[in-house]
Formats: sequence, structure tokens, C-alpha cells
Amino acid sequence: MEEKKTSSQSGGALPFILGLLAALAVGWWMFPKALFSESHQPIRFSHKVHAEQGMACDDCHKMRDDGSYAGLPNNEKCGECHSDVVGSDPAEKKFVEEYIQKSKEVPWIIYQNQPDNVYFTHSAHQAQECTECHPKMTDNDSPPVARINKITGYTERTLKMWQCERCHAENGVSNACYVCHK
Amino acid sequence: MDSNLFPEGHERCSLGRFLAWIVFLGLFLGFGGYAAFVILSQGLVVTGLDNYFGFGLWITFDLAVIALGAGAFFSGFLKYILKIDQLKHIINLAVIVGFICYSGAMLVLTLDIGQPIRAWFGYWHPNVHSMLTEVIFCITLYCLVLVIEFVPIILEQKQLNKIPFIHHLAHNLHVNMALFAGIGAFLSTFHQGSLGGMYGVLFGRPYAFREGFFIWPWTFFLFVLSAVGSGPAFTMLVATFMEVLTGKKLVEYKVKTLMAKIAGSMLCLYMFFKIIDTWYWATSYLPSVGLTFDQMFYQTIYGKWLMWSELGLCGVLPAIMMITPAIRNRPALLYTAAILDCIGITINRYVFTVQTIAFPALPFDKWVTYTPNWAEWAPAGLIVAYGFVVLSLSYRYLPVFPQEKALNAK
Amino acid sequence: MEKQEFKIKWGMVIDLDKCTGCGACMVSCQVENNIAPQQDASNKLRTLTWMNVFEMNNGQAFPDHEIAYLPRPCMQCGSPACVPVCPVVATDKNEEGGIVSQIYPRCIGCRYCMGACPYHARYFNWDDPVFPAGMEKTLSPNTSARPRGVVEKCSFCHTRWGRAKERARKEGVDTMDMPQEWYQTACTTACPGGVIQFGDVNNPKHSVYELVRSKYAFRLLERLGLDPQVWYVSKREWVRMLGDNYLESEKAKKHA
Amino acid sequence: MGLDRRAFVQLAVGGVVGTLFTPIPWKLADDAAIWSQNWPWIAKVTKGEIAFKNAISKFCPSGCAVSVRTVEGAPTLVQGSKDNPLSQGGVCPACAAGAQLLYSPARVKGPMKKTQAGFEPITWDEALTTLSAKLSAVKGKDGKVAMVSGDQTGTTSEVFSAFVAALGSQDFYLMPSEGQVAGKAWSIMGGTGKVGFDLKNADFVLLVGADAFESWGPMVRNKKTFGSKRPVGQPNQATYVYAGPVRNRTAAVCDQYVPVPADSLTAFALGLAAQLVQAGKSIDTADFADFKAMLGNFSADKVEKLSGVKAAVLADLAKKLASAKAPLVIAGSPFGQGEGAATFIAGAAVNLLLGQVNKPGGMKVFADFAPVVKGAATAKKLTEASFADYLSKVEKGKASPEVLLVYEANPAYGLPQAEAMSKVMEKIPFVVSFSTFLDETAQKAQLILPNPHPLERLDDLATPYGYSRAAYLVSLPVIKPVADAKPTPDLILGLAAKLGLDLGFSTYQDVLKAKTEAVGASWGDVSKGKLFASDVTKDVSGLNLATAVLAKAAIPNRDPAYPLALAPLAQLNVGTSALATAPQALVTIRDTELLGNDMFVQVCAETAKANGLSQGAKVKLTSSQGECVARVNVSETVMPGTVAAPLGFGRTAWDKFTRGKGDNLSKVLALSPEPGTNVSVWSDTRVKIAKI
Repeated sequence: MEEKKTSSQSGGALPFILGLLAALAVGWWMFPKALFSESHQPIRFSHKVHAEQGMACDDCHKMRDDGSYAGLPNNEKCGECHSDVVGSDPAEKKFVEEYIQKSKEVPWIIYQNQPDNVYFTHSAHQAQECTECHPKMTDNDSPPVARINKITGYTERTLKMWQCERCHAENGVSNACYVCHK
Repeated sequence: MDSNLFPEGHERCSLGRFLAWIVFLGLFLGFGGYAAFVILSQGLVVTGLDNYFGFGLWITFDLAVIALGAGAFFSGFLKYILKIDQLKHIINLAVIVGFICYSGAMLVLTLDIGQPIRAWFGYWHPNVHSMLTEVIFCITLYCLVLVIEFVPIILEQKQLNKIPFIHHLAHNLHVNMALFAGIGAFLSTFHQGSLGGMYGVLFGRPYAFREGFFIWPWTFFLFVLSAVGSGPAFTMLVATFMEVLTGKKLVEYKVKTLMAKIAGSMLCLYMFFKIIDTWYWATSYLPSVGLTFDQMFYQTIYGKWLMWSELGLCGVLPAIMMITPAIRNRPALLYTAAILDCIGITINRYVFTVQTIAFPALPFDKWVTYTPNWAEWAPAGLIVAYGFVVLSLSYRYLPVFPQEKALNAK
Repeated sequence: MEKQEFKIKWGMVIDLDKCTGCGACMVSCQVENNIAPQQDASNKLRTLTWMNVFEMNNGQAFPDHEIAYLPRPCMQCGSPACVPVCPVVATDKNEEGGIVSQIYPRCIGCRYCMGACPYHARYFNWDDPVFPAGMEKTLSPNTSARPRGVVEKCSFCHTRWGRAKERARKEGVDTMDMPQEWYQTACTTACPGGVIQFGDVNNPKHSVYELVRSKYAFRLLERLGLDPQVWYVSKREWVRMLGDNYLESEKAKKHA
Repeated sequence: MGLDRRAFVQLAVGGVVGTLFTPIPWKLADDAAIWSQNWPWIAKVTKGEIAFKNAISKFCPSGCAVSVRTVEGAPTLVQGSKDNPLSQGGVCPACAAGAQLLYSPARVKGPMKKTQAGFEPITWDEALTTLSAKLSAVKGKDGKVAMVSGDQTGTTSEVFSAFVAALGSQDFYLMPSEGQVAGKAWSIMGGTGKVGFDLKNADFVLLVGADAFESWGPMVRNKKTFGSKRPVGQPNQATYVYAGPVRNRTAAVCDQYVPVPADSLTAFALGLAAQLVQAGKSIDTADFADFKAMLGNFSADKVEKLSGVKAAVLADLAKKLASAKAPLVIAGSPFGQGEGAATFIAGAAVNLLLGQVNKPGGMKVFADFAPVVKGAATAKKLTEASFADYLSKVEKGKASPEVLLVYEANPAYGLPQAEAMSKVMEKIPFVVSFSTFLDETAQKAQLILPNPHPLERLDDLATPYGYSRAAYLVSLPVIKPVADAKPTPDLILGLAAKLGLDLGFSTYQDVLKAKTEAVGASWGDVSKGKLFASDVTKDVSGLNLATAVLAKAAIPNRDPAYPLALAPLAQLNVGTSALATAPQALVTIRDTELLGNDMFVQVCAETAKANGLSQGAKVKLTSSQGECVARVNVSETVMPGTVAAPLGFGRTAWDKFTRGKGDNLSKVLALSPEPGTNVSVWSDTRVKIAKI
């Protein structure tokens, strides 16, 4: 009894430190991995190839006539060039055969999708560079992997409220609730 | 069997009997737990609350137990700050009752909010203008203080106290108890007040709205006074009730009359201001918004009898009874007065919660009534049973009543 | 809290002498704000009606018994009772235009704001919204569907203002001075009687500017001091009297 | 030594402490909160391009000219079409819920046939083969096929009536409506063309029964006009008076309410006529002298005895009418159906006396649009044919149809004496329902061929009754059918071709294009939602005042066995016979109208007292023809001696939102022939009320 007490007292802090380190390892290394799932775009779309052809971002990512933002182009837009297979890339062939010809829209994963309770308007943010919020896609030959939070359903790149608020504050724009929420 | 866990030199009932008692309480715990599960999984749709009565039994229950639990902070304040030494005979019980009331209230509050997962928003995104924010912070902190005050009582348990470290810790906590009692008194005064303030600031609700001092409406101060005017009485009643249950003398009658004297004095003060407040409200404020006193009441359920009972039968009467030595020295009258006092405060919390929102402010709207359903009663029962469990365990294993041994010496 | 004034003050003017209580405003409100239909909508203590039409009468017997219908959106009070009480800043009045915001992802569902509002304009989402199969495809893009357990209320269809501002930016119009018809609430446009008018009461170019200054205009429970941004208009005195509480002696004075 | 208890505790404590310094607890708390903000089981809103498309919504009897907001092509909101004079941006409460009705749980998902075990889904091929076999069996045989349509304003009637005629039958009917009776009455007066009312230019409007802001005529246009004539905070530009048994929604906003029992509306109007004639007004018709003589029976005193309207009130009203610049009298049913011809005639006579025919703010008469489908029934003929009368003939064995086709109508629920009518329909061996929803009639049918929802189909709207101009509008589909539905007129044209019948068209679009041309409108305009309207009026010489009819019909006939008058209330938010309450409209129904599954009838305190009733009492209403149950709501809006009761409840089909709520008042409505015209009338139904 006496001996045991001494032994555990002498090695006193060791199990504690072990537990601490293990927890830190799990928390900082395993947990983030476990929290996110990885998804790939249904089609390996190359922004780079399109940019090299001299296309500008807003050739496809347009503002509509009513001032709203169209987001990703649909089949109608893509079909303007890809009504048939024009190149030799197998991804393009897949796109044309599986989507264009079947009149099915591609279920693209949006990297920065906002939830329904957010009303984001691109028209008020036209003075900003796209890349202030979005990754620079023009150099991308294949789209990045989308990491999606298993609990929230948000992608890793989804802007959080504090990011919006910080930018608004820096630019002297109102941070009133209804500016961004619906 | 578990006798070596009992407080030094005390007799307790057999383990079997004790377990039977706990199982009996467990029925309430189980039913309340089931209700809590249903509420958390299906939402508040299962309760009797509705669009007109967002607040109901639970809030009334919370406010009532928090007021009645005020014995803890006020006794602590009197004992440790004002050094009224006699209170040491009952201070342990006051702390335990306070702990039960506050922790119970917090449990109910978790059920009462629509999105319990977001409960922590109250700390993370506080609105400093809201009385409820004040309540959330003060209740949480005060509950922590109560835990700290409860811990030394636990540490004094016979077996635990044998460990030197624990012994020292308990001692040190005791030595510094005045500090915690001071913090507790400060926090508790504030949130008892904020609870009253919660209603007093409702300027859209003529039944509750009160002018006030600085940011605090008069209800802020009235709630503090009413809490200290009933909390000690409740603690004393709990002690008496435990005596009935255990068949032992636990606290000297002198201590009880002291508690009653304290409660009675505070109640007198409270009633004085409360009556002035009610008078001013009925004759000045209500007419100023085009309303009359009579319009504030409806049928029996929201009738004037509630107010008369609160102010008279359960207000002025027990106040007089408790400050009159001849009356309070007679146990039956003392207990009657204390019970009336507690009922009065409960009525007060009920009308401020329910009648306030029942009164139709819109002239073309009608009175709507509210009755709590099983899903609200069950968790309330759970908290009461939880209180009994904590008290029973504390009594059985902890040295709660310093006088018990002497009073029951054969 | 000190009162905030804004350059724009969105206000609604409701002419009670025209309202027949048909319910078109309520239906449009349900649709535009994605309120799921409830099987038993006759339990008014559990329905969600951001816009609710009250019925009132002059208390006389037939044939002198007159009735009036009073559509009640959120009053978007200048001194809201609900805002200062919210413990988590889920509701606020901090945006240009003075609409009282209610943020569902922030709300913890404590219902203190409901207790504070004398107009019963706030509703608790008792149950998760369930739409009949397929009906979710018709949800309005302007309001998120709320989970159970949060408080919700009329927002003057404020997302429509956002869309109007998008249009203004596109067309080079000042977002602070847009034509009145660019931003209208769902109830306003739906009303077949032209009962509801909506606009900036600080903007002389908007029709409501004059209307709120009419001698027939009044607001509900003005004496409680919430300073609503919804005005009612009626030429009938008994209707105006029912907009607030009066002592018998005051009634006599008013009539004199 | 292994892991002893103490070390384990230390390890655990270390783990807990360590965890506090990792994102785990904090991130989990935050993510859980975010999860609660986006629960996967909460519906997500539609995203994408917003557009607005004009269309016609036919959930209300007059049809609403609407603008549908679509998101990525999906309808999300039905509003009024701003530039259309019929709606001026407003919408009725029934049509406002239209987009959501696309996915009503009561929608018929595809063709079905009735079997012993209930309805069974079948293919369109099978459905059409069955139907064409049935029809070819009766083709050419007289009176073996009949059809009834609930579309009061569309060219579908031409296609259907022509089809039925080509099959060898004359039995095409429209469901009863206000316009039908008006048309018939106008014919009795020797008038031709269609009658409308120029509310816009009238400065004094007397509504005799006609519930103009709810169930009479184009409700949205009526209300918009009313609103525009009464600018907020400024003097009224027009005065409105309502006369009828209930201070209903219309009366609530009128300047004056005159209590008149439903069976005395004609006498009341004739009383006004008598006052005007006394004041020297006259009409240039051959029978004016007879008319004048007959009015001797409708002096103010006599009218007071008949209707209870005080002589002074009548005289005052007549004076106001006479002194107004542009007075207008609109006489009709207080609930949009069941009134006799005499009321309309009496109202028209007052307008004639006031010189207010084809004048600004008066009664307008204009030509009907000519039919374009070969063999289609004329408008006049459609006003003559009463479906209720036809079913009575079937009941008596005077007609024995083999096949009944039902288009957008719900006779099994909505006809007067509904229970009896529904039984008669059972005598017809083969009933086909072309319905969007599974209504009471569809449930009785042998075959259900779902018709597209109004926003899914090509449709048109020609001059809703009451509108002051000849008007025409076409609506293109906003969305492809979301159920397996096929447009009925196209189906019928296809069947015609299959059966070798020549209707001159092969698609409904061709019909509408021809119609547009015949009307004189431009397809490009009307199909985009621009209303074509013509102000050309029609000469009204050669009218008569139907004196003989009025003399007989104006005297109320009150059976003492039924001491109370029934005043049905038709309210669009509750629905129509063809549309049960829309899910989104349920909240608009008051708890004094429906509570749980009980509907309420309204009586004033005097009536309640006389009948020993108190608030909330459960009662049975009984007429000579049927009964229904309800609870009592004491409301001082109803005349003494009258019980007001809502139409539209008591559904036995449809969906969980409406089924079993309240009772069907149509069961109580009792048909009686109008003296002098033999028009079937049920607006004067009398009842007794008893506690149960």
C-alpha cells in the first residue's frame, strides 16, 4: 500500500501528461480528418483549359438582367460549345454523353454554398475581386476536392459569419442582421 | 451495511428502507425523464404552451424555486458577512436547498428553450440590454458558487475527510467561505432582481410594466425583497419537513424562529413597498394607458382573489405573524405563517409570468387561458424528486445538521 | 437603449374601411414565407400567421352591429419591446429602413420576445415544418424554412428589398431612393382591395408619406409607446377608438 | 506494474484537460449549433433564376389574371397580374394558393379506373380505349351521353358542347352560376348579348343581394375598383350600399347596410322602382304601363310588410339613387348561385328607370363572342340549360344517359340537394371525371382522367360575368404537368377524331387561335397576358319588363314548418364546390367558423334566444330536402329570423387538410321552381334549427 503510493507519486505526472498528449494528438490531428468527408466533382472540369481559350470568368458566371447572380452555368450555356464532343478529353466526352445529351443538369458541388438562411448578393460585392472569397480557379486543371463537414454539411471553404462581418466592418458596411439573413 | 459512511455518531434508517424510498422517488425521476426525452426529441409541441403563453408552468416553477432557494444566499450573507453566528446550525441545509433549487431551475430551463443545442449562445452572443442575459450569467455563476459552497459539505463526509488532502481542502474552503458567500450574495441579489426586471421592463404588457430606478424597474427590487422574505422561511420549512420524515430533531426551535424573524422582517419591508407599488400601478400607471384595475382580471383563473391572497392572506398576514414573537414562538402558527409566505411568493411569480401575458393588450382581442399539461408537470415533478434525492443522500451521508447529535442525545 | 432613426423608414398603411377580411394577404404571406400548412389550423393558439386578420366590432346589436377587419403584420416598432429583451441578439432593429430583424439560426427559442410583444406578432415554431410531398418544390426563395424551436415573425418580406436593391444597382438607381413599387410586401401586392400600401414614410415620393400624416391615421396601442411602423386608417371613429385602450371618461372626451 | 486505478484516473484527467485545448469540444458545440440551423429534414428553398409569367388561374369562378413567379421554372408564388384590368395586381385568396396546389395531396396523379377494390391506376392508352369504346356505343343515340363543366369562362365549353352534340346529344351543361341566371333573365326581358356592370364610373352603387366583394362577379376587379374610388384619407368618390340578409364581408365595408331577407330582394328592388316611378321616372318599353300598375303592389308600406325594410329607408335610398350622377344597381345572389331570374330583372328595371344602361357607370350590354367550334352551343343556350333540372329529369326517368362526362366540376358535392343529386348520379352507369383533384364527384366516377392544374395548361378566359366589357385572355402553361395529366379539351378533340366526329380542329391551341381571331384580338398579345377588351355596346331596344314574372316571383313564399331563412355564405378562402380549402388558406378560416371538425352557423342573439340556442351549442339544420350539423356562433351580423351558414365544408374526398371538417351545406339547399319563370331557385331555402 505504502509502496504503491510512493511509486505512483514518484511517476505522478506521467499518466497525466500521456493523457494530455494523446488528447492533443486526437484533437488536432485525427478529429479534423474524421470531421470532413471528401467529394469530387462529377465531371473533371478544367477552368485552366477554358481560361486559356481566352474566356473571362463572367462569360459563364454571369449577372442576370434582374441584377441577381447566375452562379454556375447550366447545360444551356455549356451546350453552346459542347452540344457535341469538341475535344479529346474523356471528361468532356462524359459530360456531353451523360448530361448534355440526356438533358440532365450536372450536380456540381459548390465550394462556398451558403445555407438557406443567408441572402448573399453578388451585385453588392462587384467591387471586390472574386478571389477575395473564392479560390483562384483559372490555374486549375482539375477541380479541387470538396471537403464537407459531416455535421454541418458545409464545405470547408464556406465562409462563416465572422468572415463576412469582418470584411463588412473593414469596409464600413452595415453588419445589421437583415443585410445578410433571410 | 453502509453505516460506516454515515456522519460520525449518527443513526440512519436501514439501507433497504432507504433504497425503497429512493426507488419511490425514482418513479418521479423516471416519468420526468421520459417527458424530458419526449420534449427534446419532439419539441415543445407536446407541451401545453402556445402562441399566447410562451411562458407557463416551467417559468413559474423556476422563479418560485429560485425565490424559495434564496435562503442560501441570504443566510450565507447573514452568517458570513453580518456574522449572525446562530445561523451556522442551518446554513448547510440552506446551501443544499439553494443548490437544488438553482440546479433544478437550470435543468428545466434547458427543456424550456426551443433549441437546447444552442443554449450556450446565451454566453457567447449575449445581449447586454436583456434582463434575461443578466439572469443567465448570474444564475450560472451563482450555481457555480453554490457548488463551491456545497463541496466542503461533501468533503466533510466521514470517509472522504480521512484523506488529508481533502481534509485540508475542505478546511480551506471553509475558511474562505465568507468570500464565496459575499460573491453569492452579490450575484444572487442581482439575478433575483433581474428576474423581476424581466417582467418590469415589458412596456408592452401593462400588467407587469413598472417604472423604476436607472435601468431597473421597481419589480427588480421587489423581487429581491420578496425572495429574501420567503427564502429563509422555506429553508426553515424544509428543515421541519425533514424532521417529520426522519422523526428526529435536526434544528433547534430557536434557530427556526430566528429564520422566521429574518423572513418576517424582510417580508414586512417587501409588503410595504409592494403595496405602494400596486397602489401606484392601479391608480396612476394603468389609467395613463387607458386601462382600469378591473380590466386586469378575468373570471376565476385570473381573478382578483389571486392578488388579494398574495397581498393579504399570504403577504401581510404571515409577515405580521412572523415578526410577532408571541405568534412565532408557537410552532403551529410559525409553520402556517411560513407556508403562507411561500404560497404568496409563488402566486406572485405565477401572476407575473402567466397573468401578464394572459391580459389581452389589444382592445379587440380576448382573454385566453392556459393549463399546463403532463409534459410540463412531469419535469417539474422530476425536479422536486431530484431535490428529495439530493436531500436524502445529503442527510444520510453528510454532516448537514451540526445540532442533530446533541438534540437527539438519549 | 436609445432609439435609432434611419433615413428610410419602411411603413405600412392599412385602410380598415376597405378590408373585407377575405384572407388573400394571409394566404400570400403563408406562401411567400414558406409556412407549412397545418392540418388543424383552427387551433389559433398553435398556427403561424405572420399576417393575421382580426375581426372587430362596435359592440352593438343587429342591425347597428358594424364590423371591421384588421390585418396585423409585425408592427416593426420604432421602440420594439421584443428587441431589448432577446438574450442572444436574435432580433434587432439595426438596419436602414427600421425593419425589426429576426434571425432564426441565432434564436434559442426562449420566447421572451413573444411575452414582450403586445400585438402577438411573434410566433413560436412549435413543430418542424412538414410540407405535403412535392410541395417543397414551390417554396419561395425569399425566406428560409425554419426548424422547430425558434421564434418567427413578419419581416416586411425584406428579401424583396434586397432584390430591389440588386435591380437598382443594375439599373444605376440610388438604392436609398427607389420607386415605391420596386419593393412591396407579399400581402400588399396580393390584396385585391388595395387595402395595404407600403413604402418609405420618410420619402415624399412614396404614397405612404402623406397617408401616415392623415387625420384618420392611427396606430395600435400608441400609448404603450412602442411607436409602430404600421399605420391604420379609418374614417369610423369606433374603429379608431379600438386601436387603443381608453377609460370611459376619455371616450366621452374623444366623442365630445 | 500495469495501469493502476490512480494512473488511469490521471490519464483520464490528462485526456480531459488536453481535450479542452483541442478544437473537439468547441468545434463540436459550434457544429452542432450549425447543424441545428440546417437540419437535413427541413425543406430547402428553391434556388435559381426568378421569372414572372402571366397566366389564368381558375380556382375562383371568375378566374384570376395572375402573374406567376417561377424559380428555375418552378412556380413559387401566384400574384395578380399588374397590367391586367381584371386583377390590377390583386389576387383572390383561392388563387393565391395556386402554386402550392400543384402538389396538393388531393391531386389525381394519373388516370384511374374504379374497380371493386377501389381506384386502380391505369395507362392513358387503356383509359382512352375504355372511354372511346363507351362513347362509340352511344354515339348517335339521342340523350345517351351528357356532360357538365365547371368552366364558366373558357372556350372549353365550345369544344365540349360541340362534342356532345356530335355524339347526338343536347345535354351539355354548365354548373349553376350567377352569370347563367343573369343570362336567362336577360333573355326573358328580350335582351340579347351579355350584361356587365360599369363599377369604375359609378358614383352610387346599390348591391341588392349581390356579394360583390366575395362571390359575385370578378371579385378582384370589384374590390380594386371599390378601393380606387375611395382614396385613403380623402372624400369617397362613390357610395356603396349593400342590401341582404347578412352583414357579410361586402356589407362590412359599404357605407350603408340595409337588412333584406333573401326571399324579398325582388320585392325590395321593385319597391325602389315604385319610388322612382312615383318620382316621374319611366322606361321606354311597350309594357311599361303594366309594369307601373304592378308596382302598385310594391309601395313603400307594402314592401315594408314583405321585407321588413322601413318605408323611410326605402324612400331615402330611392332618392339617393335618383340624385346620384351615375347610380348603379347590381342585383344577384348573396352567395353567387341559386337566385331566381326575377331579382335580376327587377334590378335591371331600376337601372332602366335611372337611365343607366350603356351609360358610364351603368349597366352595360355587349355582344357575346361568336362560337368558333362547329356545332358548339351558343351562350344563350348555355344559360338556358340547368344541370340541376337535368338530374331531376334523370331521377324521374325522363332522361337516361349511359355516360356522364364531368369537367372541372363537382356536382356530387356542390349542387343544391347535394345528397339527392349525388344519388341520382349513381343511376348513370358510366361517369367520367376530368378533374385535377380527387373530389367527391371523381370519387364516384368509374374513370378519372386527370386534367392539368390551371398553371399547367393552355386555357382562356372570355368575359367573366359582371365585367363591364367584352374581354378575352389566353394563358399558356407555366410549367409542364407535375402529375400524369392530359389537357381535357385536347383529349376530347382526339376522341372526336377517333370516333369520326368532325369538330373542325385537332388541337385546343388551334381552337384558341381561331377564337382569338374571331374575337378580334392578337394572339401575341392575349397569350402574353394582355387583356383584350372591347367597349362596343349593344343596342337594347325592344326590351320588356317581364311584368307577369315579377308580379308572381316577388312575393315570398314561407313554409311555416321551416321558420328560419337560410343565408349561405360563399367565401373564397374556404374554397368553392370545385376546390376544397387550399392547405395554405386553412389558417384564414376563423375559429368562429370552424373549430376542430365542427363548423359554425351564425345567428344573432335574438334568433338564438328565440330558439333556445347558446354560443357553441351543437345544432342540426333541416330543410325540406336535407340536413346538416354545426355549432352555433352568436353573431350580430345576421338578421333576426335568419341563420347564416358557410358553404364549402363537409368534404368527403380531397385530403387530410379538409376531409371531415364541418358539414356540406349544399345538402340543405332546396330547389324550388320560380313562379313565372320555372327557373330552379335555392337562394330562398328555409330551415329549422334544433339542438342535438
